[in-house]
Amino acid sequence: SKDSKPSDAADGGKSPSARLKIAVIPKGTTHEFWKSVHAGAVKAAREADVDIVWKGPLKEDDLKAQVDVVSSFVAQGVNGIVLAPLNDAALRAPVKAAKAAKIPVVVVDSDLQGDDHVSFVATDNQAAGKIAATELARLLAEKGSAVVLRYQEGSASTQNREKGFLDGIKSAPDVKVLSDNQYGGATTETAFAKGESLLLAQKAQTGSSFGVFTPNESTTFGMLLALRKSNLNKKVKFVGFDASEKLVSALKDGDVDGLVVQNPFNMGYLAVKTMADHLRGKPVEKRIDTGARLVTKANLDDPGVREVVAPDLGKWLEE
Amino acid sequence: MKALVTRARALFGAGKRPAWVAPLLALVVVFCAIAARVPDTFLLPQNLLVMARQTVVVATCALGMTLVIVTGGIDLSTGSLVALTTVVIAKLLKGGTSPALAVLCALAVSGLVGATIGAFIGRLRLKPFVVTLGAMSVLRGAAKGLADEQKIDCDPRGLEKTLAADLSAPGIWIALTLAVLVACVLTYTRFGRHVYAVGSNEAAARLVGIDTGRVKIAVYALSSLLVGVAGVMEFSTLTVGDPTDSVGLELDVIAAVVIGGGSLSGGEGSIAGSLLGALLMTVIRSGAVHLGMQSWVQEVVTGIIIVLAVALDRARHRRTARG
Amino acid sequence: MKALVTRARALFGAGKRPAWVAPLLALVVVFCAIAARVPDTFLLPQNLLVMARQTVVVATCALGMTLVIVTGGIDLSTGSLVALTTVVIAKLLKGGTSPALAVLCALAVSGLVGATIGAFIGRLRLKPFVVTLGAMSVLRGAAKGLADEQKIDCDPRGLEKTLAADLSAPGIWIALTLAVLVACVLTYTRFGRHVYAVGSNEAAARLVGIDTGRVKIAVYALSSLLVGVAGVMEFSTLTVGDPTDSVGLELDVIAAVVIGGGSLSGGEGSIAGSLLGALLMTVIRSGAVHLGMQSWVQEVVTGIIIVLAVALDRARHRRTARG
Amino acid sequence: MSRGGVLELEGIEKSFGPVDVLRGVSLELARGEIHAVLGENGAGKSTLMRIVLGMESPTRGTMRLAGVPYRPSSPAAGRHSGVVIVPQERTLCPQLTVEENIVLGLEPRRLGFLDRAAARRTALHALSLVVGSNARLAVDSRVDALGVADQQLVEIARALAQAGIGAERERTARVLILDEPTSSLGRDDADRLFERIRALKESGLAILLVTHSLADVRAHVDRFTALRDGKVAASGDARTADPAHIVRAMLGRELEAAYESRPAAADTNAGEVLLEVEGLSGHRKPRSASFVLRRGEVLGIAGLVGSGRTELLRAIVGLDPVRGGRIQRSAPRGIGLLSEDRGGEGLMLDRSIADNVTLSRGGRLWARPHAFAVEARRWIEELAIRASGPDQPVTELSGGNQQKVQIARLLREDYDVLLVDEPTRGIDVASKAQILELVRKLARAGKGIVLVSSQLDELVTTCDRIAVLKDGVLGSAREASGWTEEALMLEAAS
Ligand SMILES: Nc1ncnc2c1ncn2[C@@H]1O[C@H](COP(=O)(O)OP(=O)(O)OP(=O)(O)O)[C@@H](O)[C@H]1O
Ligand SMILES: Nc1ncnc2c1ncn2[C@@H]1O[C@H](COP(=O)(O)OP(=O)(O)OP(=O)(O)O)[C@@H](O)[C@H]1O
Ligand SMILES: O[C@@H]1[C@@H](O)[C@H](O)OC[C@H]1O
Ligand SMILES: [Mg+2]
Ligand SMILES: [Mg+2]
Repeated sequence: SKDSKPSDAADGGKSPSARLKIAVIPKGTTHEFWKSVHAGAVKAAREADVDIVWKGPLKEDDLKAQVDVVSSFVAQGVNGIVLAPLNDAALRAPVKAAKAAKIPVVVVDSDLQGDDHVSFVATDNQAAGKIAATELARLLAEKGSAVVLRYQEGSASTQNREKGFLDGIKSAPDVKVLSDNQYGGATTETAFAKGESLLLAQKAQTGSSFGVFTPNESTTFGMLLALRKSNLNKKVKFVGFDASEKLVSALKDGDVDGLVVQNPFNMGYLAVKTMADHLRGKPVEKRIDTGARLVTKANLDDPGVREVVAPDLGKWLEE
Repeated sequence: MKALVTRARALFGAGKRPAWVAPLLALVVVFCAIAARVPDTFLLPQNLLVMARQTVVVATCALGMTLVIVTGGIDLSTGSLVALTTVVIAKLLKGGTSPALAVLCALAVSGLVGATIGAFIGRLRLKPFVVTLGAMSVLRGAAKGLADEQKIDCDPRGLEKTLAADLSAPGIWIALTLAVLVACVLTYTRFGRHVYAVGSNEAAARLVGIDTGRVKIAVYALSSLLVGVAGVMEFSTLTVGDPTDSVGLELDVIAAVVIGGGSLSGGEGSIAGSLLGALLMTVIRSGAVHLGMQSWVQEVVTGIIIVLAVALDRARHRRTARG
Repeated sequence: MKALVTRARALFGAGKRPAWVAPLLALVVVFCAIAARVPDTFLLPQNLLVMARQTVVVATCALGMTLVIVTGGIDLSTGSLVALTTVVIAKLLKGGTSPALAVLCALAVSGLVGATIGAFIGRLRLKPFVVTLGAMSVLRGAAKGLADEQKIDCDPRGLEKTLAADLSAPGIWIALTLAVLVACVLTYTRFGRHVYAVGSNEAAARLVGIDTGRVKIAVYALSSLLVGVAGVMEFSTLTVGDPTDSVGLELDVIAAVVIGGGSLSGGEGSIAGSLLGALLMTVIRSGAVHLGMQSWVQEVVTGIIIVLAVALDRARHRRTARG
Repeated sequence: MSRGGVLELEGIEKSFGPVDVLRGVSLELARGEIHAVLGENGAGKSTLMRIVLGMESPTRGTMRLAGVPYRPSSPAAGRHSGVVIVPQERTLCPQLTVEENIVLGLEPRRLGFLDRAAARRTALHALSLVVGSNARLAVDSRVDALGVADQQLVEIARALAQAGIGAERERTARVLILDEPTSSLGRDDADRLFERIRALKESGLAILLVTHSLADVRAHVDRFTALRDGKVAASGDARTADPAHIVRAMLGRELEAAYESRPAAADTNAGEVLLEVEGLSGHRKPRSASFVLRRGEVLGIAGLVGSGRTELLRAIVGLDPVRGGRIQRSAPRGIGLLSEDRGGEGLMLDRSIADNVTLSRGGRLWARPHAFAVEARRWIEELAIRASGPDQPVTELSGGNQQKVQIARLLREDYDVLLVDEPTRGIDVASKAQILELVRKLARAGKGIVLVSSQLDELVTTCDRIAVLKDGVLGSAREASGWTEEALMLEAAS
């Protein structure tokens, strides 16, 4: 990987005199989200003077591949692992194995059961879902209908957001949830096709007060395309999740009304930093909330928001 | 009039017992069943257009896959090649190339990829399954590498209008035109005949002097070119270059061809059948959303319909043929 | 001694020109190439064990897939069935069933699924591709429905110890034992010979009075049972019931068999070859991590190696046989 | 050395690994000549033909075509140089129609598109040359719906079209190779074929004919070359040569007392009834068939191609659907069928002789590969199958030897009733006698045998009783002594 300086193979990764080598394992690599996490991780690595290896599962959302990547790193003997588990139970075993091999693990983005890991650095996803619900209810003036296009069966972080949203929307009893059992699937294209059919099936074009919630980047982008192609953009109220160049400009255009964004850069940064601290014997916190906030057209230019939605990644990711 | 019917028959099916009757029947039944339950949303012209649009990518790929399967081959690289095409276009657009040139380059890349695959299969005589499995991995990797493992964001500069659920958008028309063209090639040209002959009995084809290797190269090149066209359509929907797009698309495409009467052992298959197969799958998928089916029920039902559609054909076979 | 060699030959490969030599060669070359560059991590006993463990699921599925492919069939439902198995086990464990009983039930389910698939193929004479494509969708949907579209969390109660990168864990041994068993069945039983006969020339098999339908039913039932075993192993790794697990696993499994010399047109394939094919893919994947290859490079390299491994075999063919 | 030789072969050698199949064959083929290549099963005839076409390249030796060196690298190359073949094993595209098969590779075009009318004309013409006025074969039927004989006719029609006969195009063919073209044909089809071949010869084409029928050689052939073990054993003028001399050259010995004698009139009521068929009708054919088969007898079934003989046998063993009628099987050891279609359904071509010979439904639960090899070796000796050993894949055997493998499998099962469909197809003179003798021997040993053959002489000399199948309706069986070949022919065609 381009991040790990060619380390001297002869003295191995394990001898205490060598530079610390930390494996950072995302859930996948292609969401913009993970790019930010990566950049944050690189920043922390430079500051703490450690090497990181960035390696996700080969196939998106491939649980077993991730388990394999973790065990390969354990077998290889890195100094520490930062992991965004695809599943909060399934990665327990490899993390336990890592612990047994004296390799500490910091969990990032999505939770892991048990307490074999050193720290958990992430957003509170249910709370984030609630933020979206409150905003959508406000946009609909507490009245009308709404649909949720879910992400994928069994993805814990997004399911928490969906749950948070559905719980939150209950506090606006006049907003009726018409559909919450459709899944957009792994890619933009599948989310787009599902979104298109969903809008037609739920007669979004006839209703006056209609809202949509999507729980992550790919579903948000797919739904955005569906709204645009059916000429429902601006007519339907739309709160999505995560930021990318395209989504932010859609926010500016008014095609998206609100985005709940996490702070992925910070997530990556704090995770690696926490790991480095731990390896150097400093005490670390067990739970670090990296926060989520609502971004709208109105607050888009706040410096705090800019930093989150359009971080200067190039500085960290390009040599 | 009668001549017309015969001609249509000749064009769309091979011989007396057109294999596309079964998928057509299945399509009609499924369509009517759904329409009967949710007529107000499902039968909206807009929805019909949306379904047409949703079918375009799979259908365009299925045109080429039909050729491939008729020769007794298979192509697993379809999804990866679509992704690569979107990446190439996005990258070029971002670099300032004009949309037309970007599309041309993408098509050139896909055609070249196909010719290379064809050469491995036709000249080195490697099994299509293995070659295209390798290509699937190589092309996916190439797409990711080219895109720096990220989506490529760019101004689509009009290309996003190519495919839309709209009669004025060229996408659907392009796909239809290509379908008629490929069907004509299969039925009315010597090349088309040779495609069937290679799949039916390669030794026989070689014996009468047909350069079967060349036929295969042409088939894979043509097929990949069509996948390239599908990639352009995909870009038009996504408006980004997405290296992880269309994973598993090939399975949908192969399924369309097989449901449409194609046989993986070669020699059989028709464009009309494959199109109907592709449509059938869109209708099921879209209908499930309209019916508000839970997604797991949807998957169960889809599976059952696929098997039933083909069992239907089998039942007809039984009555007419030897064994 | 010579008798032993002959016996080993008969067991592991079909006939004079064992098809597993090419994948073995490829495996050795790739292994050595990686080991030469990162000997200190790659050759660690622990890493070898990890690779063995990583191969178990694909390899166990590949045993059954070899049978299926030798009969000229294909099974696309593997991944879905593995997911369903993990869900069934998790659900039962959660409900308080004992681990042994949960495993038995899961195996019964998978065996039954296989017998049903087999009946569609063997009795109704539907194409394996279509039936298992349908099954893939139905089983995936069933898994999701059974799991309520969630991952099922449960106390694995010792089952998590079944498969581990540890010589004392039974998983690897079970897989090896099954491999030897299935290889023996293929070579030393009447049934095994009938499996080859069905794939080699089904009409000839029928002519001598073999109930080819029954052979197919048995093959798919056995194969799915083995997939069930793989599902138990998968559960042992995941420790949850995951209805979205193993999407696309079947492609890895089919690839293993084909790289190992199996032919999708039937009549060819061996257990040894398929195991080597599965191992080759693990070694490439794992090696890429050790070499610190970027994932896109890894995909490109994997694709190239797959094609090369088979081209190697083809080149040998050329020299020894007709052409 | 040439007298206007079209094709000259000089010292052709061919070996497959350690096996030398051709060991220096020289042969000269002149324009307008029919040249027969004769020899025992496995002598190397088909291999030589394949070399001429370019399907196989010789290990050593040279060829000249029309005076220039000729070394085809593929069948396509051979085809383009003007060599056309009807191979021994059928090579048609099963999913294509008769018409599509006949014009394959030379599809007429107009403005770049297929000229369907011209294609049809070509196909119809070529077909009419081989089937005459017989309307049995429709150009629109898919080839996989045809019987073996009809497929063979299509194959010949394709070769004629390729050779330029009947095609509305310039002739490019120089050499026509026919590898046992008549082995699955009835007499009338065979006669018509020879008429065609003579016309082709008159127009200057050179014809290489592989055959096992010395009668045909005498009647239709100009010169012959007899091979023995891959070497030329004799050659010369076919019309003046002494058949006995040719046979001796081929075999390297005298033919044991030619198989002639009909069995001492068997008492047809002696044995118990093994099989009783009454009013049997199938999907298309047979329409009505009744007969009784007893232990110790050979029942012959004569009939024209397409009369439904094969389908009758298949219906009896349950391979084809039965529509009506009754089949009473009382054979304790079962009924075995020898298929007329050895490549299609008779054999697993890609598997070994041992695998093929020992393939059976029953037997022990455990298979013992070694014991099977031993057993196969015994059969190889017993039937004089020319093979390198029991492990040799069946594809590598010559056509006649493949047929013997099929027979070995049938014999091994020790059935009580044997239904044999064209058992001597592709079998050389010596082995043919041996196989028919075997049939008699089996009958004597208490088996019941139904023999279907288009070779009427075989029926007359081997059977106890003969029945004629006419358009799906089986006549009553009569004592064989009451039949002559002519009578059978008349009855079948009437
Ligand atoms: N690919 C091969 N490998 C090994 N031996 C082969 C191969 N092809 C042919 N042979 C051997 O070559 C010999 C000659 O075969 P060929 O088919 O030429 O005989 P033939 O004279 O045509 O016999 P028949 O009258 O039975 O058709 C046979 O013994 C056969 O086993
Ligand atoms: N499903 C079918 N459709 C059309 N024609 C068929 C079909 N099945 C059989 N036939 C034809 O019926 C005829 C009877 O076939 P069968 O093979 O039993 O006759 P046969 O007397 O044994 O002649 P052959 O020597 O060709 O085998 C053949 O000409 C065959 O082409
Ligand atoms: O968990 C991840 C989530 O935090 C982000 O929003 O998108 C990708 C997800 O997998
Ligand atoms: Mg021969
Ligand atoms: Mg017959």
